[in-house]
This record gives sequence, structure tokens and C-alpha cells, in this order.
Amino acid sequence: MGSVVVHLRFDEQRCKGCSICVSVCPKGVLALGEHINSAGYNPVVEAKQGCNGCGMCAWMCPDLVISIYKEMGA
Amino acid sequence: MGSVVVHLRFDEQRCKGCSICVSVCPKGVLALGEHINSAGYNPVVEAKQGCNGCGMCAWMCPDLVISIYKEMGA
Amino acid sequence: MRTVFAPPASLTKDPFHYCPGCTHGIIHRLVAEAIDSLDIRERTIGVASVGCSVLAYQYFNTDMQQAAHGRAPAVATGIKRALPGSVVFTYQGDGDLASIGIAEVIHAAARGENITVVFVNNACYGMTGGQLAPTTLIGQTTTTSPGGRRVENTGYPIRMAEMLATLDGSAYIARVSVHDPAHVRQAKKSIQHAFEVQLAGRGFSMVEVLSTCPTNWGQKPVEALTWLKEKMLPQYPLGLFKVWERSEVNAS
Amino acid sequence: MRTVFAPPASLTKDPFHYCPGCTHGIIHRLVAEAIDSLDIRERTIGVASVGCSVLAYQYFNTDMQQAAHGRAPAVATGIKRALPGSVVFTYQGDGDLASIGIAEVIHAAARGENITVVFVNNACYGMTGGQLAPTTLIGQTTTTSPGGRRVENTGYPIRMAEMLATLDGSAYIARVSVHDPAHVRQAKKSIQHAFEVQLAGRGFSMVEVLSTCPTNWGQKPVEALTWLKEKMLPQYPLGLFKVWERSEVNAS
Amino acid sequence: MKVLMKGNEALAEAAIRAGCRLFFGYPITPQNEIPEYLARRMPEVGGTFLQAESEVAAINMVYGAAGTGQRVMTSSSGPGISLKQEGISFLAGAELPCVIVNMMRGGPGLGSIQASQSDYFQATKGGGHGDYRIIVLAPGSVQELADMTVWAFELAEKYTTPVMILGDGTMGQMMEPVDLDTIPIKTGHSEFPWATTGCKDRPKRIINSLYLDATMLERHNQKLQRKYRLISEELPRAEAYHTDDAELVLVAFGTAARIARGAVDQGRANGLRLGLVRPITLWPFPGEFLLAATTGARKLLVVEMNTGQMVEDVRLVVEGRIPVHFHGRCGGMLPTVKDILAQIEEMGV
Amino acid sequence: MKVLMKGNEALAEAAIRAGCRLFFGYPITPQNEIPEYLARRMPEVGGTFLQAESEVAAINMVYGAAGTGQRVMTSSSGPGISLKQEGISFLAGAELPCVIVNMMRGGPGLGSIQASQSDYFQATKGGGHGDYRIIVLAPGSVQELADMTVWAFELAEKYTTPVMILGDGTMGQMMEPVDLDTIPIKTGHSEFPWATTGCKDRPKRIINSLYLDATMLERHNQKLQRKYRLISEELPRAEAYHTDDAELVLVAFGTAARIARGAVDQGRANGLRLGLVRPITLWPFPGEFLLAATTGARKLLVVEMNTGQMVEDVRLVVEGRIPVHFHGRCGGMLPTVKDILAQIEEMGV
Amino acid sequence: MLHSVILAGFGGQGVLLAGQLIAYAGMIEGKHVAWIPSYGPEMRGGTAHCGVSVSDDPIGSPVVEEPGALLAFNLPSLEKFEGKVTQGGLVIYNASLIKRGVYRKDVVGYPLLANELAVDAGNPRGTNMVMLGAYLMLSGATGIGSIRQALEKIFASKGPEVVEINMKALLMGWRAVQGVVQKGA
Amino acid sequence: MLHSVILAGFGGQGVLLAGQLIAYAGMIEGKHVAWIPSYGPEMRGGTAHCGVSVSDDPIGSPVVEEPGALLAFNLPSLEKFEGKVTQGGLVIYNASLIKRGVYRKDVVGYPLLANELAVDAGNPRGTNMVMLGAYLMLSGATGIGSIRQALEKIFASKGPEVVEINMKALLMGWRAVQGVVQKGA
Ligand SMILES: Cc1ncc(C[n+]2csc(CCOP(=O)(O)OP(=O)(O)O)c2C)c(N)n1
Ligand SMILES: Cc1ncc(C[n+]2csc(CCOP(=O)(O)OP(=O)(O)O)c2C)c(N)n1
Ligand code: SF4
Ligand code: SF4
Ligand code: SF4
Ligand code: SF4
Ligand code: SF4
Ligand code: SF4
Ligand SMILES: [Mg+2]
Ligand SMILES: [Mg+2]
Repeated sequence: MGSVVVHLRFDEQRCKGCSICVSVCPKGVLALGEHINSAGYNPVVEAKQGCNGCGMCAWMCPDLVISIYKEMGA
Repeated sequence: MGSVVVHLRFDEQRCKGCSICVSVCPKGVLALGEHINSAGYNPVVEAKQGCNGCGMCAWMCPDLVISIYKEMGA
Repeated sequence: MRTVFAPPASLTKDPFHYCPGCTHGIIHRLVAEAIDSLDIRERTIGVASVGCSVLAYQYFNTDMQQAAHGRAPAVATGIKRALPGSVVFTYQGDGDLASIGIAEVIHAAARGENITVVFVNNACYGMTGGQLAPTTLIGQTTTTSPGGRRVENTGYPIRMAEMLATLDGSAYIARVSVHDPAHVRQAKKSIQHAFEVQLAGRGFSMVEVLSTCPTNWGQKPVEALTWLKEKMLPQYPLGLFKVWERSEVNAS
Repeated sequence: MRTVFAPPASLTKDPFHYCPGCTHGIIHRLVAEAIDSLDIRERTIGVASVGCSVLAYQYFNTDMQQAAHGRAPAVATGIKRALPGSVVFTYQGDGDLASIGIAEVIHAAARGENITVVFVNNACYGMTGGQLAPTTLIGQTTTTSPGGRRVENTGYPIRMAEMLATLDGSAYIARVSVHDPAHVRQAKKSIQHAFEVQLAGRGFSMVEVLSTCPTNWGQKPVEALTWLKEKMLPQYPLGLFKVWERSEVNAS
Repeated sequence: MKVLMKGNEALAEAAIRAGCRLFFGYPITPQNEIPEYLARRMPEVGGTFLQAESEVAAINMVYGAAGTGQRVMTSSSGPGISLKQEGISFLAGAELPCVIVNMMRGGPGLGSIQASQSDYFQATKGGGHGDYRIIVLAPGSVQELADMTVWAFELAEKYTTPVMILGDGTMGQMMEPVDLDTIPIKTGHSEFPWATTGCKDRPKRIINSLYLDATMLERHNQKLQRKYRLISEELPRAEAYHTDDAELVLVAFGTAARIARGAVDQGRANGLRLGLVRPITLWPFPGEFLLAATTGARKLLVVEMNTGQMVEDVRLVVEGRIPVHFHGRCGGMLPTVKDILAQIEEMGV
Repeated sequence: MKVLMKGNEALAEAAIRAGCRLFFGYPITPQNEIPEYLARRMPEVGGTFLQAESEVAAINMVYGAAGTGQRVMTSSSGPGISLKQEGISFLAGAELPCVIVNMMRGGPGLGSIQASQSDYFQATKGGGHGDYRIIVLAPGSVQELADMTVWAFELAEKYTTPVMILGDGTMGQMMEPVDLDTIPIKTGHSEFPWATTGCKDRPKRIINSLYLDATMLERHNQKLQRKYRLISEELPRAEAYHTDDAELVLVAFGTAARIARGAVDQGRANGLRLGLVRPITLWPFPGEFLLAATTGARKLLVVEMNTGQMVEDVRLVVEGRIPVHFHGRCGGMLPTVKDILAQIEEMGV
Repeated sequence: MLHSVILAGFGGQGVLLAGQLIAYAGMIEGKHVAWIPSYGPEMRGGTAHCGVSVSDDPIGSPVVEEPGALLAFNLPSLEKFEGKVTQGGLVIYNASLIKRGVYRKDVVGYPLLANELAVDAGNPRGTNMVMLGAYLMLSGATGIGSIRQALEKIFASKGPEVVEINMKALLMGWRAVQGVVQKGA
Repeated sequence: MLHSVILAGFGGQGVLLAGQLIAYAGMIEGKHVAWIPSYGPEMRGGTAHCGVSVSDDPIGSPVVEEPGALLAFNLPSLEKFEGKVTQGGLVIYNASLIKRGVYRKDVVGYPLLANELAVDAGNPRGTNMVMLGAYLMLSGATGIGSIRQALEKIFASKGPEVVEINMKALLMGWRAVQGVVQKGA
């Protein structure tokens, strides 16, 4: 018990690259990707490690792009 | 100088016999007449002496029936 | 001979069509007296609304427009914007102003539209036969609330003066009554003051006048005055809800 | 694996058509989450209004009606009177609710209509290209106030929450914002509470949600959040303007 | 059992018998007896009478309630019906059934409160925006007003469309014997596959008139037009009176038709071969019926309480084959048998 | 000097040149460029632009302002125009001049925001209550839209009546070269003996549409009808294109007429003897013009962006003497030259 | 046989009710009937009138253009409707309020001191019943028994005294013209 | 001679402005012109397009049904309008975003790396001008000089630099297809 793994999942085609999640993430985990999704936007990506699962990004995302799951580590 | 004569004038055809003036006169001067005016109402009359010119009747008359004039007596 | 009391010049000679004892007549006179006092008859344009007072356009001896039901404040806005130098007032019943026309009066107030609204609250729709108004009291019987107004079906009376006073654009909001001579005198002052606010360019002014409808209340005229006093005043407290201070104007 | 965050069941899978960063999306989610929490999806009927959120009928996974501009509270009234056991909410913008539809929302509140109104105030008409709304701030530039909103022409912003709170029929009136995670959380609570008030049969509940319109404000989404916080909050203070106490219900 | 009733009240009671349990209205003369009657009756039958803040609100309450699949009605006159036009267009667009009563009065503007038929165009050609039609029924007596109210609800549901009962002040105010017992009492509501009632155990439903994509809206319009064509085939109804041997056929609806019938009677008493066609459905207009009933006629005389509106529909039907004359009173004045006969004499039958 | 301008903007600027200093409106696509343009321009010329709280308020502000004798305008589309119907009836009843713009979009209900001509009936037959008519003008190009705006104000004052400019989304959104310099600049207002401006040195005046006495209202209606007859005699206007030798004449207005003209050109290039009549005044409908221009025609084809509304007026004119066909698109879809020619081929000219 | 009558007077004089009673009674007798009122905004001092048709055959126009009889409760009503009465028709007028006679020579006028008769009947507000009684006597439009039945229906909730007091006034009117007719005869 | 063209792309790619420039330039050259946009609710992610007609004769239908040319700024636009182009017409498409060629055999397709060319021109937002330049080169609908005049009119308030930077992008597009044409020739 003890360690917790946080999984972020992005519904990338919904992302509009608005950067709100990027701006609220306390860990600086998120960034906009270089590629373009089918709607013509640069979607969000997990640019670095360190997500603590605080959920702020998902709370603020207007487009329901982000889902967060926690896995209890061994 | 000294005595004051109050003249009440009734625009009788406008009167609808609502009795409001009668009810507010502090001197009990007014009453509804027996006859019927052209609109089919019993119009107000000056039933007794004693008008002090307070104006309450005119203030409350909804139909602008009553005008009041004061004459300064000798 | 000194005139203690005579009809104001801002009324025509036409006899009113109102029911016996209906206080619409008193309120007409007060408005006309205010116009006389301020000597603005020749630049005043009044707006009659739809209700028992629809024929107000015949009675006020000023230029008049007759507006669609509830829309008098919009019509007044059109007039005032076209002729900013004119004095514009509306004369509206509670069905007209508080029901169908509530949007127009609120927005005129919010805009600070420089007009004066005379709002005659008689707790029912007089002209159409005494139906429920938004201002009808709880328990009051009307032709569309035959068992008395019930909260569960139609909610609560609206206090327009209080509501409009919350708006930044309203400059003068008062509620007065005409159920006895003293209150009539107070009402006159208030109406005149409302016009003064307009003349000073301060924005929206409204005087809510509690009024009787003997016919639809099913009461004798004198009884109706008492009913107004006893039943309406508790629900509709008199007073100033928004006051324009002269000093403010001087300061600005 | 525990789900920390996933889309609510009361939203369909359709992607929103809103502009990037438009907080309509957040508010949709909060409403859906409240419906999920209270497990009322299957008896909820939502009313979409006319504004950018006109397609809300596609997004909420409940029965939906699309109402004419401003009339959502009247439509909701029709639904609720027909189906008193249902849960009925409207989702309206500030043009829709505070301008053309102000009569309908005020009267729904005055009647104590047992519905919930979600009122999205973004200080402009989003859908039609950013015109002035009654909620537009003084000085704010819009397509119909190109030099900034001027008091002399259009008066003052209307604070709907404060105004509706003056009505006896309103049971719960709050103003919240979604400009940062803490406020989003607060907004969620408030919206859920509004539905609870309806479920308790207490009458009219409304949550005014301050929202952004990056497109028409001409700002980046993140800038818009800041503008909301800095400019809108002073004009539209957050808080509870009418609070329904549970104890009251128990008492009655 | 026959009772003596005002048209407005008979209509209101018939609505109750037809299962209407929701009424949203706003006072206006000359239809106030409808809301006033229902304000008394609805609570007795567990229904809702609600006086809306305006006609605009009322028609939108109708929209909401109609969307749940329940029977709902509103009534008004002149200015109030104008205010409802946006809502009527929405109801037609969203294909919702409901009954709208217009007890016509004189216009334009505030006009007067006396009976008139001046809203024929508004009712039949669509006073609201967009390509839509509503069914318009014109009652000819208090009994028919009652029966027609029931029929209106049935048609509204059958064709999922608003139905307007186009009466007038006289029709609403007049008293005649009426037997309401013949109207079966409907209780409960029909189930509709489109009604928004909460999505328990089924997919969500949407009541809507928006089609942002023009191709979709065109398709929707075409669907509406197919429905309107169907109605135009199935529904037209009219009544013929002494048309068999008539040389001159009067065409009139509602109160004007009553008066015209009086003129036919009196004219026939004077030896004139007069007949009458009374359209009962104004939209769809009973064109074929009119054609059939006037094959032998040499002249038509349309009688209306307006300045000549239905006359256009009559002319569209006869297409110049028979001269179409017009006799009209307006502003609240009623035609008289005498004047009609005088005009007929002048025309020379 | 010619400039490239959107129809909506050209209209707005023309109104300014015509001396209109009062505009009351409410946003709705596809006419938003009108209020937005005037929000900028009115302050520059000392005029008033006011966004009303609703279309209902806007039309009633127009009423108030028109009553002072000043030039005033409002604009809207579909649902907004429906909401204005009560007000329009009041304006007509009180005989007030004003200009109302409807840039039509698809309906019914919320419909779509794409161009359509689905409000022809509403505009020409009276969407409001009561027996009234308003003058309805249909622009065919951006230049004409500008010129027509000036004309609309003149007609409104000449006949003391509301005038509607019935454009559509395409007409309002399209850009064409337009010369506004040809429009003389009007400043100040005309004096009218009915305007309520304050009763200094004259008897009071009243703006009103109420006539409680039916005989008075009938008299008022008769006065209105006399005016409408006068307008019907003096005003009808239409444009004929290649009708002289045309075997088949298209009849279309506004944007549909532009497309129809394209069809005439292309059809003629293919050897078809096509012509076009474009009604410029929709009410009064230019019936005599149409008759005169179609004496040689064997068939008529009415082209509309609706499900067939003007077709009724055309049929009323030709009274069955020439077969009247219809080609329509709706819901925001535009007819195409190709489809029109295909239908013509099918009809066989 | 068609009986058509116009009843006209001040608002408040009960003309609409009196007309309804005729229609109701006619209906009770199995005849075709129609009643049609004037209606106005709810403001006093106005005049009110109604037209009633009672007929053995279906009624065409419910609008009473040329009444067989006029019941004029006040002067404006007489002035307004006298000219419309059919040749040889009846004009019953309330002589308590109307100080002139009937101008037309081709109709039969019956002055009735209706106010006084109502007072005599112990029912000062029963002027309408007095006038109605006179009309029924002179026209035979309906029987008195069916009027009583109609009164019982309409005043069901108000109790039998109300019916009696109205019947009393009605009979007062009936008898008053009975006298005149007999004298005249 | 009639030039008709449809310009189509994402909202924000400047297709409407590019179309207006053609119309404006045509007007400056004394031709008959019409510009007609698609318009939609103010919501992003939508597509925008406009049709332009430039002609020596008065323009009948301003609606461009069968354009002589298509400027497709993205894939949805190409898909939507490719089929409408008249036989033998031009299809200029933004190959930076569109990864396929033109399907039709009876039109001439010109891929243009418009985004890259705009960046090269120092005006990354000038994709529309690049496409426009290519179109003018290939069609000769209007001269480049009148486009400059049009730009000067439209950007009068923004100053001459804005005109220059746009002209630069335009010329970039012009030259790009000039090369292709010459190569192809
Ligand atoms: C649009 C419209 N709806 C309804 C009416 C009918 N109407 C006339 S007066 C009135 C009510 C008036 O009541 P209120 O404003 O309270 O005035 P009051 O008669 O009591 O003085 C109504 C509903 C109308 N003329 N127009
Ligand atoms: C009767 C009517 N008037 C105008 C419109 C046009 N219209 C559509 S949305 C809108 C404004 C919406 O603004 P708001 O309610 O603030 O919503 P937002 O788009 O800002 O979320 C308007 C005026 C309409 N559809 N119907
Ligand atoms: S859950 Fe928190 S830490 Fe993780 S990405 Fe989102 S905001 Fe950053
Ligand atoms: S994930 Fe959501 S918040 Fe983040 S950029 Fe994409 S749309 Fe914006
Ligand atoms: S003036 Fe005063 S005292 Fe005289 S009658 Fe009137 S109320 Fe009475
Ligand atoms: S004078 Fe005036 S207050 Fe007195 S009874 Fe007559 S109308 Fe009423
Ligand atoms: S009905 Fe009432 S408000 Fe109207 S005049 Fe009569 S008493 Fe006054
Ligand atoms: S226009 Fe404004 S409110 Fe509408 S979707 Fe875009 S950002 Fe949101
Ligand atoms: Mg009232
Ligand atoms: Mg908004």
C-alpha cells in the first residue's frame, strides 16, 4: 500500500486547445501539443510527470476532455 | 375684515353620488340630493350650513364636482 | 373671491367615465395639478395605457399618446428620445405595469430613462372585469381567483416600488395612497416631486399610487377607501424607496 | 482504479459547439453533475433557451424542450404544471433572461413556480455576435456599444439575483462564478442546492453563474477568466441572496 | 339536457369534457368568460387554470405543457392573438398539438371590443413567421362551438398541430340552448412517442423547432408541407344551405353566416333563389365543396365582418368563373339581413 | 462614388441620409449589421441608437417616436418580426409613419438563420390583428436596398403608414457596389399636423387607435380602406425583364428574382423565350403590371424561397387565364438557376 | 312564429337578465331561442341591451335587427331603438324615467310606471320584472309558468323567496298592461 | 466575361476578406461585382465561405452555384465544393492542411502550401492572401494593382505596413503558381 498512480485520460478530439487546464495545473503537468486534432486545434498533452490527481484541470476544462483515475499502487 | 364666506360650487352633472365627499366632510355639510342628474345619479348637495372651506371634500372628490371659493367679508 | 379649490388647467372639461367613487379620478387630478404647478403643460406628452384609464388621453389637456397594453414605458422612451426637451409621463394600472408590461418598466428604470411613471395599483384588472393582478392580495377574490388568491397557484403579490428601487437607474420611487385627504395631499407632493426629478434630468421616477376599484371589489366607494387602508397598506407600505437628493444634482 | 473525474451521465457524448475556453461547457457539466448526484435524470425535463446554449437540448441527457428567446420560464411553467412530479430546469443566457425574458423570469419567481433556473451571465449576447446585454458593464465595448457602454444612453447593468431576491415567491437565489476551481466547486454546490429546493417543493430557485465569452470579449480564454474575476465580480458580488433553510420546510 | 349558455362558457365546459386540464390565458374582452369559467371549473376537476403574466407567456406555457403530451388550451382576442404569433410559429414548427381560441374583436390596434372577423388573414395565412399553417375552425352556433372544441383537440393530436377556433365577440357572448351531455367525457392523456415526460426507460426526447442546417430545415419544411397537404385533402368541411337551386350563393362563416342565413330565409320568402355556403374549416379552405355547391350559381356574395379577407380564398377557388361580390361591415358593426338583401337587389339576381 | 457595402450596412447608411435619427432594435441574425452600424453612426450624427429590451419594446419605442413626427426605423427577422405584430397593428391603426425592416430567415419557430422568403404572407396580408395593410417593398440589389430605404421613409410619411422593407438574409449579407452620394441628405424633420410635440400655442393632439364606439371604428376602418385603395392605385411597382416576347414568364421578388434573372439569361442563351416580372411593391401587389407584362405568355412560373406564398397573389391576378406553376426552396436553401431551368424544361415551354 | 325583442336600459337595470329569462323560458317550452347581449368595458353609466329571439323554427340570424317588440328602460334606449321596431310592433317603455311618448305612429306604445310598480310589488329593484311581465302579457312570447321555471333554475342557489318576489313584480307588470289593453279594447 | 469563385475554409482563415478584396478590386476596375457570404451563428469551429462574381455585364444571380474557381482552405471545404466547380474550372487548395488531391478529372487542381508560404512571407496569418495571389495569377479575375488599392481602402486605418505585408503574401502565392504553370507548360 502507499503509492498512488494517477492516470490522466484525454478525449483528444474534444479538446479545443483553450489552455485553461494548462493555466490551472498546480504541477505544470499539462501543455498544448504540436499536432492538430480533427477539429483543427492543438490538443492538450501530458507534457511532464508529476500529476497529483488534484482534478483542477478537469474541473476547469469546459469540454470534458480530461478524465482522471487513481490506481492504488502496491 | 374678519368674517369669511365660503362658496361651494357643484358641477352637478359630473357628480356620481359616490358619497366620498359626504363621508370626509368634518362639518357634515354635504349630503346626496333626492333628484337624479342627467347621468342617472343622485348628486351631492349642501345640506346644511357650516362649511369652513377646509377643502377635504374637493380633495377627495374623484370627479371634480366641487369648487370652493372664499369671499372676505366686511 | 379667492379660489380655494378649482379643477386644474391640465385637465380637459370632459367628465370622467370612471365608476362612482373610483379614485382614478383623484389621481388624474393630482397629475394635472403637478403639471400646472410646474408650468409644463405645453411641453408635456402623456402616455395613456390600457386599463380603465385608457381614455386618459381625453382627460389630460396635454399632447397624449395611447400605448399598447403594458408598453407605455417603451412608448414614452420613444417620445423622450425623439424630444429630449419634453416632459413625458405614463399613466398605468397594475395589470398594465406589473403584469404584461413589467419588462418595459424595469428596463426603462434600469436605463435611467428620464420619464415619470404614475402607477395606479388597485389590486385587480379593473377594465376587463376584475381579474387577478400580480398585485392582488393573498386571499382576495377576483373573477379569476374565485376562491380567493392562493399562494400555491399564483404565488405572491409583487411590490413594484421595492423592486424598481433596487435598480441603479431609478432616481425616485415612492408609494402613496389616496384613501383620505391627508394621503391625497402627500400623494400630490410625491407626484410633483417625480416630475421635478425628470425636469432635473435625473432619470427614472415612479410614484405607485394605491387606488380603489369599488366596482370589482364589490364595495361601496367609501367602504373601498377603508379596505384600501386596512388591507392594502400592510402589503404595500407607503414611503420613499429611492430618493433623489437635490444636493446630488448640484454636486454632479 | 478509482475514478477521480469523469463526465457525468446526464450529459450526452456530443462534443460541445462552444468556442474554445467558453465556460458554458463547465456550467453544463455542473448542472449534469447535480442531476446525477440527485439521481433525477429520468424525471428531469430541461428547457434550452436561445443563445449560444441553444443546443443544450443535445447535450443534456434528459428530456429537453427548446424555448423561444426569453420564454424558457414560461415553457418550464407549462411543463411543471402538467407534470408536477417532474424536475424542471431552464438554462438561459443574460440576453435571454435579463433582457427579452425578464417578465417571464420575474413572474415565475413571483408565482413561486417550483422550477430551477440556471442563469449564465456573460455580460453580452454571445450567439449573435457580442451585442450589449442588460448585464454589460459600464464602459464595456460591445458591437452595439462600440465606444463602451455609456450610462447616459443605456443606463446601468441589472443585477438579476438581487432583484429576484426581493420577491416573496423566490426560495433560493445565489450568484456564483466559474473562473477558478474553487469557485467551480462552489458553483456546483449551489446548483445542486437549487435542485434540492425544487425537490423539496419550496418554489423558485435560481443560480446566476458568471461566465466568460472569450470570443466576443476579444480575449484569450485564460485572460477572460481573469477579466471575469477582476471586472465582473465587483459589479456582480457572489453570494446567497435568498436562502431556503431546511428547517423552514420541516416547520411548515 | 339542454342548457342556456354563453358561447364562451360552452366552449370552456366542452374543453373540460374533452379532457383539457391545462389552461393558460390572459384577460381580454370579449373572451373573459372563458378564463373566468375555467378559473372556477379547473380546480374542481383537478386541472390547472393559470392566468399568465401576458399573452406571450401564456402561449409559451402552452408550448411547455403541450410538449408533455397533455391537452392544453389558451384563448384571447385581437391584440393578444398578435402577441402570440411568435409562440404559434414555434408550436407549429415543433409540431405540438394545442387549441387556441380567438374571439375576434375590431381592429387594428386597440380598436374596439365589439365582434368582428378581422383576423381571418392572420389566422389562415399565418400571422407568425415562417412557412406554416394551423387548422382554423369557425363555429356557427353555441352548440357547434362546444362540439368544435372537442373536435379541435382531436385534430390537434391527430395532426400534431395547433388548432385555432376562430370565433368572434358575438359568438362568445351569445346564449343559445346547448346540449353538452352528448360530449363524451375524456379522462387521462394519450401517450405520444414524442412527449417529454422524463426519460425513464427510454431514450431522451427533444421538443424543438431549430434546424441550423438549411438542408435539414428544408427537409423539416417539406415534412410540414406534406402534413398540410394531407390535412387539405382530409379535412375541409363546410355546410350548404339551399344551394341546390340557388342563383346567388352567399359565402360566409361564423356570425356573418348566421346573418347570411337569415338573409337567405328572408330572400327566399321574397322569392329570391338564394343559397349559402358556410365554410366550417377556414384553413384548409373548403374549395372543392364551394365549387360543387356553386355550379349552378350565377353570382357569389361573400359576407364578412371585415373589409374583405375570405373573399380572396373564394376568388382563388372560382378563378373568375363566377363573379364574386362582397358585403362587409367592420370595426364591430354587424351586417344586417336588410342591407344584405338591399345589396342583392342592387346586384340583380 | 461607389463603395462596396453589405446590404444591411447600405440600408443603415441610407436611413441616416434620409434623415432618420432614431433607431430602436434588438439583435437577431441575419440583420445584426444594421443595429451595429447604427450604433456607430447615430452618435456621429446626433441621433439615437437604442437597443431595446426586446422586439416588443422596440416596436413600441418606434410608436412613441413616430408619434412625434420624426423619422424612425427598426429592423429584425423572423421571430422578432412576429413579436412586433401587435405593435405594427397599433402603428397602422394610429396611422403613424415608420420603417420596419425584415431580413427574412427560415422558419417556422426558431428555424434557421439562413435566407428565406417565408414571411411574405405575414408582411402582405397582415400578421397582426385587424383590417390593416402596410406597404411592403422588396429590394433586388444593394443599391436598390439603399434607395428603397429613402423611398420607404417618404412613402411612410406620404401615406402616414408603416412601411416594411422585406429583404432576406442574402440581401442583407451580400456586398455589391453602391453609390450613396446620389441620395440627398435630409436634415431636420417635417412638420405634421398630428404630431405630439407638446401643445404650445395649439390645441392638444392625440395619437390613438382606440374607438370604443363601433360606428366610429367602422368609420376609421373605412378611412383606412380609402387610403389603402389610394395606395393600391398610385403605388404598385414592378420591373419587367425580357417579357416582350416571353413565352414563359417567371415571377419572383428579392433574392429569388436575382436568381430567376440568372435563369432568364441562361435560358435565353439556350434559346428559351423566358422573361421575368419582379414585383418591387409586394403590397400593393402590382397586378395590372403583371397582367400587362404577361399578355403574350403561355405559362407563368413563380419562384420563391418559401413553399408558395406570392403564388396566391399571382393566381388572384391571372384568375386561371394562364397556368401558374411554382418553384420553391425553403428553410434557408436558395433556388438555383440549374433547378429552375430543369423545371422549365420539364414543364415544356 | 318568431318573437323577437330588444330590451335596453342603463347598466344595472337588469335588462340582460330579463332577456335571459325569456330565452330560458322559451327553451323550456321547447322552442328555438337565442339571446345576444351588447357588451362593453366594465365601466358604469353605460347602456346595456340585449336581443332575444324565440321561434318555432331554427333561428337564422341571432342578431335582432327589427324587433317585434322593444322594452325601453330609459330615454336613451327609446331613442336608440324606437326606429328599429318592426311595423305594428310593440314599444313598452318605462314611463317612470321616460317623460315622452312614442313618436312613431306605426307601432303601439305602452307607457309603464315600472319603477313605481316595482316599489308597489315590494321589490324596488324589480323594474326589469315589471317590464318583462308587461311584455309577456302583450306578446305571449312565452308562458308565465315557464318564466317561473326559468327563475327557479337561475336563482336555484338564492332560494324560493327570490323567485316569489320576482314573480310578484312580473305579475304587477302583467296586470298593469292587462288593464290598459282591456281599457283600450 | 464572368469570373466566379468560391472561397471556403475554417472561420478565422480570412476567406471572407479575401473574397471581398476580389470584389473590391473588380469594382475599382469598373466591373460589375457581387460578394455573398455564408453566415452562421457566432460559434467557432464552423466553416465559412463566400462567393464572388466579377463580370463585364450586370450580374444576375449573385449566388455562385457553379464557380469557375474554388479556393479550398481546408479539407471540408474541398469536399463540399469540389463537385460544384464548372467543367474545366480551377481548384486551388491549401496543401498545408489538405493531404489529398483533387478527385475530379475535369477540373484543374493546384495544391498550394499556403501556410508555409505565408510563414515564408513573414505573415503567418496571411494564408488567405497567398491563396488569393495564386487565384489572381491563374484567373486574371482582377489585376494586382487594384487589389493593392482595395487593400489600401480596407486597411486605411491600419497603416501602409499592413498593406505591404499582405501584398507580400499575395505575391508569394502568385509566384508559387506562376512557377507551377510554367513548369506545367
Ligand atoms: C395585449 C392586450 N391584452 C389584454 C388586453 C385587455 N385588457 C384591457 S385593460 C386590461 C387590464 C387593465 O388592468 P389594470 O392595468 O390594472 O388597469 P385598471 O383597469 O385596473 O385601472 C386588460 C388585460 C389588451 N387590451 N391588450
Ligand atoms: C425573438 C428573438 N429575438 C432575437 C433572437 C436572436 N438571438 C439569438 S441568441 C440572442 C442573444 C443571446 O444572448 P444570451 O442570452 O446572453 O446568451 P449567450 O449567447 O450570451 O450565451 C439573440 C438576441 C431570437 N432568436 N429570437
Ligand atoms: S489533476 Fe491536477 S496535477 Fe494533474 S494535471 Fe490536472 S491539474 Fe495538473
Ligand atoms: S483539455 Fe480542456 S481545458 Fe485543456 S486545452 Fe483542451 S479544452 Fe482547454
Ligand atoms: S370644504 Fe370642508 S367643510 Fe366645506 S363641505 Fe367641503 S369638506 Fe365640508
Ligand atoms: S361630489 Fe364627488 S365625491 Fe361627492 S358624491 Fe359627487 S362625485 Fe362623489
Ligand atoms: S372598474 Fe374599478 S378601476 Fe375601473 S373605473 Fe370602475 S372602479 Fe375604477
Ligand atoms: S460566442 Fe461567447 S458565449 Fe458563445 S460559445 Fe463563443 S465564447 Fe461562448
Ligand atoms: Mg388595476
Ligand atoms: Mg450572454
